[in-house]
Amino acid sequence: MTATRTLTYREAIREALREAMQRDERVFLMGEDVGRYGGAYACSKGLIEEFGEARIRDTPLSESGFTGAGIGAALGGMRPIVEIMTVNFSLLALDQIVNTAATLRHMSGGQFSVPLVIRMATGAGRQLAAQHSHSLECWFAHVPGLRVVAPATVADARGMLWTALQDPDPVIMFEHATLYNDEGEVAAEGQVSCDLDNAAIRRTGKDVSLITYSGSLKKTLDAAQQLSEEGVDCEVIDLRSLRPLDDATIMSSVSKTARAVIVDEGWRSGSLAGEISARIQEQAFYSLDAPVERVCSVEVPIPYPSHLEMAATPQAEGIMAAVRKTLRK
Amino acid sequence: MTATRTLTYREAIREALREAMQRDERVFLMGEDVGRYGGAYACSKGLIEEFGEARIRDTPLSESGFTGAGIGAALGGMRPIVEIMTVNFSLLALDQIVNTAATLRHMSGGQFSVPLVIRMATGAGRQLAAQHSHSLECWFAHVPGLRVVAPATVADARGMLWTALQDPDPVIMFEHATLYNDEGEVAAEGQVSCDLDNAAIRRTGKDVSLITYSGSLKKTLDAAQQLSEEGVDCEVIDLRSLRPLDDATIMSSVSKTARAVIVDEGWRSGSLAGEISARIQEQAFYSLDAPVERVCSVEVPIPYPSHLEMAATPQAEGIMAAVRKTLRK
Amino acid sequence: MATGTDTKVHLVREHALDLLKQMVLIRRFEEKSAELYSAEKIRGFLHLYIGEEANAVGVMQALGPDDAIVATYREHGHALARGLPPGEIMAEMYGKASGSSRGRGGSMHIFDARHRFYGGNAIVGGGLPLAVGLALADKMQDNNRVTCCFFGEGAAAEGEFHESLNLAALWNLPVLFICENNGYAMGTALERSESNPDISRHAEAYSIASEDVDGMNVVDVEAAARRAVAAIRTGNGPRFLENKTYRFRAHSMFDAELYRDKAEVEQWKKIGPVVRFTDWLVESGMIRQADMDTIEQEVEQIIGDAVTFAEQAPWEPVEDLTRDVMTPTAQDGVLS
Amino acid sequence: MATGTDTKVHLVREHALDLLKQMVLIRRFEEKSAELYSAEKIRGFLHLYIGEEANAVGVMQALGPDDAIVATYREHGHALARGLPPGEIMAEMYGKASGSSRGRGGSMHIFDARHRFYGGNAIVGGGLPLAVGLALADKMQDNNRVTCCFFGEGAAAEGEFHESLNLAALWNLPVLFICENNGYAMGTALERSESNPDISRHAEAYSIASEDVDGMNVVDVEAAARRAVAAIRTGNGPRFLENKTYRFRAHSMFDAELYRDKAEVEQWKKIGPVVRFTDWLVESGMIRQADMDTIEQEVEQIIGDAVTFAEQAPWEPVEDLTRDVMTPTAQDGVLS
Ligand SMILES: Cc1ncc(C[n+]2csc(CCOP(=O)(O)OP(=O)(O)O)c2C)c(N)n1
Ligand SMILES: Cc1ncc(C[n+]2csc(CCOP(=O)(O)OP(=O)(O)O)c2C)c(N)n1
Ligand SMILES: [Mg+2]
Ligand SMILES: [Mg+2]
Repeated sequence: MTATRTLTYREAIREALREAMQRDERVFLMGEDVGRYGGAYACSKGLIEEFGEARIRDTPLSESGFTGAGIGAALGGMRPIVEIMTVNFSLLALDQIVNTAATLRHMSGGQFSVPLVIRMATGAGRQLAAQHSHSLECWFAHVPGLRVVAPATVADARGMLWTALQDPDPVIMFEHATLYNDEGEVAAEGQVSCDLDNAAIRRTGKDVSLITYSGSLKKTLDAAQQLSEEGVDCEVIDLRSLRPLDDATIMSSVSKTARAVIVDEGWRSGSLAGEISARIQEQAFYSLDAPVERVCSVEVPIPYPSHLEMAATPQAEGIMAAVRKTLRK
Repeated sequence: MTATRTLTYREAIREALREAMQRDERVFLMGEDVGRYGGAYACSKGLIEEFGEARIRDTPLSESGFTGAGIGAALGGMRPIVEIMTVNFSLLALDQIVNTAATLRHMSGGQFSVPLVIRMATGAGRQLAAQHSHSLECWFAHVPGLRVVAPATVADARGMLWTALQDPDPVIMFEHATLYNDEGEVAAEGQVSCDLDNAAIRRTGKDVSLITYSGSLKKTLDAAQQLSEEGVDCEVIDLRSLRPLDDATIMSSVSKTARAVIVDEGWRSGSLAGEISARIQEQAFYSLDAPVERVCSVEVPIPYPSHLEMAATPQAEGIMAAVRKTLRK
Repeated sequence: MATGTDTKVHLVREHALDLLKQMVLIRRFEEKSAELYSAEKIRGFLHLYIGEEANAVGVMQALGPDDAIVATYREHGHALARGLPPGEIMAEMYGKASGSSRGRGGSMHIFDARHRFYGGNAIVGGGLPLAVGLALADKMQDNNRVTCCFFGEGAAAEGEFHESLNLAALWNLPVLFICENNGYAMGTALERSESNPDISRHAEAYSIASEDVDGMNVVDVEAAARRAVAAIRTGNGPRFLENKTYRFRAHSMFDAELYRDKAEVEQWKKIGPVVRFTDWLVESGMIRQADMDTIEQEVEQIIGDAVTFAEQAPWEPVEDLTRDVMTPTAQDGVLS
Repeated sequence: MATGTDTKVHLVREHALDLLKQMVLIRRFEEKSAELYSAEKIRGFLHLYIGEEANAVGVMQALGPDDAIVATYREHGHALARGLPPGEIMAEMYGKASGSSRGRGGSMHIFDARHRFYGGNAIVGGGLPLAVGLALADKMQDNNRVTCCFFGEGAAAEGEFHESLNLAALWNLPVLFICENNGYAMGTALERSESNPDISRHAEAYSIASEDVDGMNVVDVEAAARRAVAAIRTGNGPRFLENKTYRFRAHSMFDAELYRDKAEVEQWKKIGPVVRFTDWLVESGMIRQADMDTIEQEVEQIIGDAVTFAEQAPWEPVEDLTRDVMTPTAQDGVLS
């Protein structure tokens, strides 16, 4: 048993950033307001004082430009961490991410890799309305050449960055904006990196497999807890890596429970949940006792008022209802 | 029986453009090289002479700018047709499409609709390599507020544009670049528009339902033809509308055949095929005799050489293999 | 609202009082909004316009009811100056169904078709292409209308800014670009985001005539806007105004303001648009303290009514969650 | 390759012959490519550089082996001038495994790590941010290296162009921007895509020193490039060259050239970079017809060998389809 500490998700990200900067001088952070402002979500607060403005680099509002510059800097021998303030603004940088970062190695016949980490906040839940509440993880998870991760816990927020920086290819890291204030346990100093390859079973159970990631993990664990009081024993899987997906962990759970519910904040049509549902029935069809259920966001641009935003996005009640449905309860 | 004519897909698009311009003076075409050059795929060849440069409007290389201008012009009372040369370049316009066109009506509480049609060529098959061969229809089909169509036949190419122009909301129309030279029958003059709502059964059969769209329809019909010689009777569904999806047609076919294979040129992970597979098992789980199969593109940026490009994208052989698999043959 | 046909500012007492009252209305409305944010009546992001009032008020004088406005997430002031009902703006910030946008948009997405107010855009630079398109539609339909697009200096670094200026100039479109240069984009000072902080240089590179304006002086702003709008109406294409102004409050309610020191803020407050204009009017004898008191009373009344309206407005029922995603068409049994 | 340290052009006979030979090599290589395209040995898109040879050849003289190049889909000429093996370039266009990019990229995506040749980008404007990043890496690592970015005038309308110029100037990065202004973007003449066709005005708006260059004159190009590179190496940030040039052939093999008349093309051909330089060298007595014949023979030999190499090169086995999507890492049993 190693000693642990309690940090907020925000502190974990900041600690991970600081450590990466200290361990590898090729690492630098670049993005809008990461420096003087301290980061839109205060993740890099204080770092510019410690590392200077060359390595904690404030950029103009030029998402395509500085994301592309991150790709070029990676080619040039650096280990850039590009922070795109939120996934909503990444729409302005998709050309560079998809047409350049994801294709360069292949187009060059393996001559050039792009060791770049792109961090961005994602998701709804803060009443920021239609242009500031997207969950487009599924778009990125669709693209060969990219690796996509989503730390849902403070420990993963603390550990994933360093591992991502060791990856020779572009890694997109999604941080759900509702997680930053959450507290959690992390390993003591020194033990920092964690694998990016495997999904994590956050709760073991035998009746139904609940598969989720990022900001929806809390709600899913909450639902599982309430269901346990009804005598329903749920297993909760946190995907952690969205590309590639850890099929093995998913399938072994589903072949045990014979039932699955996928919880995904993305809009239902074309969601990552759809991909996972398809894979489950491709790989575990004959062990399924009920159709795989999906709990996703309603197909509406996220509305501003709290009651409508809550109704538009997955909540514990909806998850519980879906579980009962798979159990025909 | 109405009289028909034979046109190429390109001619059908051009005729539809011309007719729309003639019928409604609010309609205009805007995009890169649509005028003097005649369109990258020659779809608008000759139209600038007929309608002048104000209505056949050449734009600078500014995908985000002129797509946004199309949205504004739609708000201002026009009926713009924006041509983005190919889906590959639409990555530069996604902010305007997703953050503005798709959200405006909702964000304004229903005050402003965006009657805009955006046409773009899509797909691989012409040895244009990794940056010019994307099939990202699934991305657009994920976004509430958009309507997405993909004419796979000459008749649909001829008829869909006018219907799309009647739609009060943004319609994204995908034209697979390998279709432009294909010939097909269209209704005689006068009978032009066609619905955008329903999938079409291009071939009826009782053994397996093959579900596809756009450039993959040809290959799928080809596979179905060859399979029929083996005594396998396939039904082929052309989705036509990718958002919304016509679940009714899909499910009634699958509940008849009990087997489904989805053919989609998109990369497999996070493909539209995944969504359809998920829906089938959600809505027709108990009538399935075998797992739903997907034939998609291999997860690699599309390589330039023909033999590798062919291997990376769906072909008749692969479709036939998937069908046999669902039949355990 | 001024008809916008006149190209000169006639600073008669009535007009002076009107300008002053509009600026005070915005100032008090924003202060009340901050208060209601702390009270958790208003949620999400809230970007206050305090310190920049002269820009929206001055520019709107030059526009007529047929002209269009495109603004940003910092748009309450523009909405008020454009004449949108304060109660509906407040109800929008409450997220109520009686809000300007049925409460769907909130503070960042105030829209009003009756006033040709096209929002309320929360993507920096995102409104510029839209404005270009509105102007293109007017040009193609021979409407002699102007589309006025407000944005911050931070937007000048975005590609969409450049693509839009080029299109507007290339096609000779009736767009009035108003760069509200308040010196900072969140925490980033202009000198740290533009290799050449003189934004109007870019307008000139597109052959767009531009003018630098004292954005803290409502009369200067009105005069410059009237000149620009008059020029645009002659059909000679877009104009560009760079209004030097300052934001007295934090960028949003989440901003710790680590990037600027209080002294700088205090300096600017000394030349604040309200205090400066008031002093000047009083000194010039055009108004008296009593006039100020009347304005404050009237404004207090308006804002009080707005808050009451918002408080009493209904919530959109959850059953209506998916309304206004797509436009109802005839076959849905509703006319589009 | 020139070391790029010298800032003057020394037009001694050897250098003149070298410049001429490089331009002729590109010219003949492109002619052969067109031929092989008709023979369906080369597929997909093919964009020829014929008429623009002086630009790549002239600029490369100013660059050293440590400097980096970023080019577009019209990059065969740049690849040849940079010294990439012609056989590998040709094999790439054949799609063979011995091609510069293992045949994965084709004509539009020629890459070569040994020559710091970063492609081969088929997204107009897409290479500029990449070049900015390469230069940023050099600056952060104190490498005294230059990144040279070639692009067409059509790219100037793209937002990425503006964001990149601003970043390079703001951060004082060693980037040499070369705008190859051949007057057309596919079928769109510059006057129809830029409200102000003087592209260098934009560079100036970012406070980037720029120079207009006769892109049909290889000596002028070399001289301007040497001046610019020398300035960049002193650490004073980016430079911008606008090279006026012309494309003699269609945009690609699909282009019907409806947008320009033959007369215009013929006019430009009269001042073609090869014919003009040759005549001048002959008149000045620096070379003789015999030299030209030798060059043509050597070039024919080189191209012949390149085609043979490409013809004999192997195809990538289909089993290797998914290689080079992700980088093999230690745990894959391969060293990264
Ligand atoms: C494309 C985009 N990038 C980033 C943001 C986050 N953001 C919101 S406001 C803002 C600063 C904008 O500054 P400026 O344009 O000067 O307007 P101001 O807030 O000063 O009025 C930023 C970076 C955004 N909304 N959109
Ligand atoms: C972003 C983007 N939009 C459109 C295209 C299609 N396209 C390819 S080349 C080209 C013209 C580019 O002209 P220019 O930049 O002047 O370069 P040139 O071809 O003249 O060398 C266009 C429009 C593209 N490749 N990328
Ligand atoms: Mg600002
Ligand atoms: Mg050109």
